[in-house]
Amino acid sequence: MNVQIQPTLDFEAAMVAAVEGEGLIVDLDGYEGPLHVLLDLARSQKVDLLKLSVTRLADQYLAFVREARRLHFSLAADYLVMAAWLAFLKSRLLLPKAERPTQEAEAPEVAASQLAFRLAKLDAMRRAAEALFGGSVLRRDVFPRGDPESVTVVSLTRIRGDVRELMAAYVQPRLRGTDHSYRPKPIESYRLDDAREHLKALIPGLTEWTPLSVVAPARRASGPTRASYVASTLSASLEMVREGGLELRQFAPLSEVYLRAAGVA
Amino acid sequence: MTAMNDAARMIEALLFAAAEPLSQRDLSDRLPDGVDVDAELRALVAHYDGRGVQLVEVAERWRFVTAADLAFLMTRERVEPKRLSRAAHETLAIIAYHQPVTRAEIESIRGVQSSAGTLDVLLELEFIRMRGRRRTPGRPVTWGTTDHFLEHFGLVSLSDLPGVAEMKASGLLGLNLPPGFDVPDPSAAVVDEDPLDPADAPEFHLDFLGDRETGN
Amino acid sequence: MTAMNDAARMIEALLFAAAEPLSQRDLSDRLPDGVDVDAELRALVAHYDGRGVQLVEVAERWRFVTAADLAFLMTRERVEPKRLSRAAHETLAIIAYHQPVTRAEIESIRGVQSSAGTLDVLLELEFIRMRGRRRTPGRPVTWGTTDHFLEHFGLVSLSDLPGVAEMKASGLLGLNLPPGFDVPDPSAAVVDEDPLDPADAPEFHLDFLGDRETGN
Repeated sequence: MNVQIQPTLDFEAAMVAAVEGEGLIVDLDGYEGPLHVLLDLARSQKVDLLKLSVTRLADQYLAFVREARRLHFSLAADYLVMAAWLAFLKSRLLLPKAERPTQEAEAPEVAASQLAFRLAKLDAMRRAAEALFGGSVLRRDVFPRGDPESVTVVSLTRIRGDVRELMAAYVQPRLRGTDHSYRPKPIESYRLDDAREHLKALIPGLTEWTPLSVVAPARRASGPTRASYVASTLSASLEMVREGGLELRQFAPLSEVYLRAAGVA
Repeated sequence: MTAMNDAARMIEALLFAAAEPLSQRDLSDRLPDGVDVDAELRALVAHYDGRGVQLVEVAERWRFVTAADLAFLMTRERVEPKRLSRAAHETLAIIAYHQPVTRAEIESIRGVQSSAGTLDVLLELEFIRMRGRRRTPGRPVTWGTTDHFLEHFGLVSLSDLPGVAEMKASGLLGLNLPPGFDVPDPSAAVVDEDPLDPADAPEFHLDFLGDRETGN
Repeated sequence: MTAMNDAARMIEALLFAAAEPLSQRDLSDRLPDGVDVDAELRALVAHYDGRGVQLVEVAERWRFVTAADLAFLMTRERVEPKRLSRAAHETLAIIAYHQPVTRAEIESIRGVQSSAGTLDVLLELEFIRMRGRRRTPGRPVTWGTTDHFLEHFGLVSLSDLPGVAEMKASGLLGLNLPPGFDVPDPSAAVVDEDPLDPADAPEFHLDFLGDRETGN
């Protein structure tokens, strides 16, 4: 195994790089995805995000991904896809322009400004969130009346208009209806007592080894299943073996069970 | 603007936000040192004298109360419900999805008899309306939603109501749906309905009450 | 003593007694006919300016709250807010500034797939709600903020969101690169994109009045 991917060594290497001021501190856990990494990198350029150098950003990101990959061998695919796209975009931005714009791909400058736009937008949203949570938040910065009058005056004009609640209100009765109509039939089984009575009556005639399937009562038009007849008869027979009235034998697992009255020579 | 010193502002805010009346001791514990709580309270009482809110002392504790002569304002009963009851919510949802739908159909979907009050509440809120009459024996009245309903729920049209896919995506429906479970498209064309004719309107109350008695 | 007319006293008392913000309609429903509620509210705002308690408008309703600079006193009343993840912060901001917005659009702005939990947390806090469906293939559900959101963050309406006018003017709130967007290289080829259709643009003020959320 390559010694380089040992965590301690990597940690040292990262520290050295950081101290030398050339390394990136790569902490993937701090980022949700490639766009968030790009935004942080773009902010470090300290220019209007819309006028940002995409080629420089691409270099920074590729360096980040290289480092991240060294530390986290299983770097998420979306980071790598973004790296590949940026490398491609950078190469196209650096290439001399074609005489006529080709149709198959959008102009690299447009792709670059799209990226700048997305970063500016994400940045704006992050700042907006900060502004929102930095404003007058109820019960953190401003406080309502702590002890409203016992006869509270409540707003008349507020009724929830929430589609999700409406949906939930629709689903509940629909599913409730189906619950009501589901009535599983209780399974009828051959009672052990009945099986015992049945066997008792048969024992005097069981002078030869007789298969269980023959001894068990036949199924009727309604009532217990055949499996229930066989199972209950077997259970009852085991009990009667214990009591000494019956003998059982089976030649192999899962093969037919034979019954015979006890004491037959 | 009424000029006010910091200590008075603090006392005003503390008394306003407190969940129970505060004593002078409570106040001075929460205020910076050196505040003459007693003097500030007197000044505040004077400030609020004659206003809609009064600062009063009860059992050596201080609190704001509304002026006694305005008590009549506070006793006003509320007419409209703030939150729809579960029955009303379900009925509204069923009408929205199944419209035009008769009262008997609503009841059969809900599995319980609707009280006349439920439809009344929805009518009063202008969420539902009579749409027409079903072409079946008895010609029962059919119900549908109003434009106000759409507006209120932020829907552009009835076809914007979320369907089965969204119900599943939001976790409201499990994956093993009962056989035959479907959600109707309320924007689909309707065939078996007659428009309301003007003569229907006065009968409305009759239909409504009659429905209740014959509902099963 | 501050001389005060009856209407102002009543409004002051009603707002003081109320457990939640009251709209102008709530107030005028409870007041004698002919009261200029708007003018009285402005006068009250001015009266309370600089005091420990302030009259503010949130979600187009009125409430008294303590002055923000006195928050340090309210140690007992403070409710420690639930720590929201950065993902939740960003998602809430995106929904607030772009509503109505679909989940796919939120994801495309953030560049990552949202975990279902993020929307759930915001729903549970009653900051967001489903608004309807986008008229695009698949008719995805759209999200918007609630009145409770406005109340929580002390905003009068969505147009009061910090920086919203500037963002809108600079095209930052569109979902696509705005036409005429500053492309770094002026010699670049023609933008391969349709201009924004007005129907595509997020509709900020759409149906705000219809939304009557219950704040708790």
